[in-house]
Amino acid sequence: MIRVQTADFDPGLELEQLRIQTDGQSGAVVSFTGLVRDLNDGHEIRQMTLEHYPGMTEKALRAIEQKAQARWSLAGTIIIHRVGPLQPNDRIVFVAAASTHRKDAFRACEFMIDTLKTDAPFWKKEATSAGTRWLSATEPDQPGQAD
Amino acid sequence: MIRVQTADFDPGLELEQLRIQTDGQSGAVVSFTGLVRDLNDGHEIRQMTLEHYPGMTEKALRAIEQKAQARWSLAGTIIIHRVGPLQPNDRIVFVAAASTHRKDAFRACEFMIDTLKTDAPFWKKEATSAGTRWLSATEPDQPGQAD
Amino acid sequence: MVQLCYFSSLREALGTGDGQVELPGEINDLAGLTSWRQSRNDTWRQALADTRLHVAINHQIVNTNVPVNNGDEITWFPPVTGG
Amino acid sequence: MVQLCYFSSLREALGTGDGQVELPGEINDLAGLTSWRQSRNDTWRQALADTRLHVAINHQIVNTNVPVNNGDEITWFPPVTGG
Repeated sequence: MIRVQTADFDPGLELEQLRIQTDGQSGAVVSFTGLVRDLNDGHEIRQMTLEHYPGMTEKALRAIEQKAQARWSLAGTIIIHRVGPLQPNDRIVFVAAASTHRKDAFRACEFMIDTLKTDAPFWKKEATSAGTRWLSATEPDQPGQAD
Repeated sequence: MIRVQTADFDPGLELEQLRIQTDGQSGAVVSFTGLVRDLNDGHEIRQMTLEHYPGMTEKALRAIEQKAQARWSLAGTIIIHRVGPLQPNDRIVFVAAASTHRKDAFRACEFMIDTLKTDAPFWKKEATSAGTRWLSATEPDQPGQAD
Repeated sequence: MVQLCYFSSLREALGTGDGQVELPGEINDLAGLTSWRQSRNDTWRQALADTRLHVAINHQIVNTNVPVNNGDEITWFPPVTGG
Repeated sequence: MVQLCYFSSLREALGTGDGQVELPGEINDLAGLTSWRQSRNDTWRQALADTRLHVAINHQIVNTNVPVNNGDEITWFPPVTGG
């Protein structure tokens, strides 16, 4: 299941859906939640705006889910990414994988967030006390994001 | 934070506590939820009973948390383990780690659940249509648990 | 007609988008299309010359010069930074 | 007095627990303590002879013969299977 939305999401609700959906067949559920960090190079982050490419972004997320499902034995997967303006400590992204074996769930969850960060068309614009700028993918430690 | 309890827990609530507690300093939260599986060797699991060693179990969980915190840069960790009778698809265990960098959160979360499974004094007793038995740690694929 | 889109810092650098445009008859591939947009002015010439840009045609990233056809959606964007 | 505990399948195999017991004067280490409990009957002899068992003294796993003292809590249990 993939979703791109401006609204916040509830990780507990998503994990519960995955648990109900996999009803007794999965022993392991691993989740990753990405939050907006409050500092970048000593500048306080006031706002983080997420832009996406409607249509292509959803396709990219579905492709990531399908790759994970092809590579590991998974009972269910979730990818949710928010767009629009976000504040420090807000949830940005949620990725989860359910599996019989926990190694599969860990590997798949990490693969999905790693791949999302390189393959899915999202862009971050950061507003700090030093001004506003689009983040660059070439920065080794991308600020304001869970790297 | 560690807890051993008979009551169910709410992964969403735990993740939210971790988010509030780390207030803008963490970009990444990784969680593992272990569920009771419904089948073992073709036998339907009716009930899974968890026993622990009060006092020593809590110490073991605190030691696991401290090892993880010494090894990775973590803003917060959670280990919750249930005891008593459980049904298929019930939550057994919850482990979470918050960090600035997602690699740390993934490594720490996986380390904590791996170590819990070898070091923390919990024992599982399984009731199936074939009878009741204590699970053995020597079974490569321990039934009813998220291995 | 083709649909031309620009995202993120590139869109801001261009100052404006493009939307639906009529392809001139002599333009039938990506290289030609890019040169044509660059010919608008120096801002466009410079912005679209950035070799880090990605191009997607109908939501598929393309890494070589490929034909463009009426009805295509062609999009330029900088490296992604989501997650 | 020492506190003796048995967990999981071991406790069920023994059929009963132990609780607080008075240490005989000649028993001052784990090996002596174990032999003393094994001397109760064949069930105890056999159950405590299982080399896979772990022993904890005051919540610390011990892997060698160590002294036991009044006030200690000594616990035998099979390999753990939680999580």
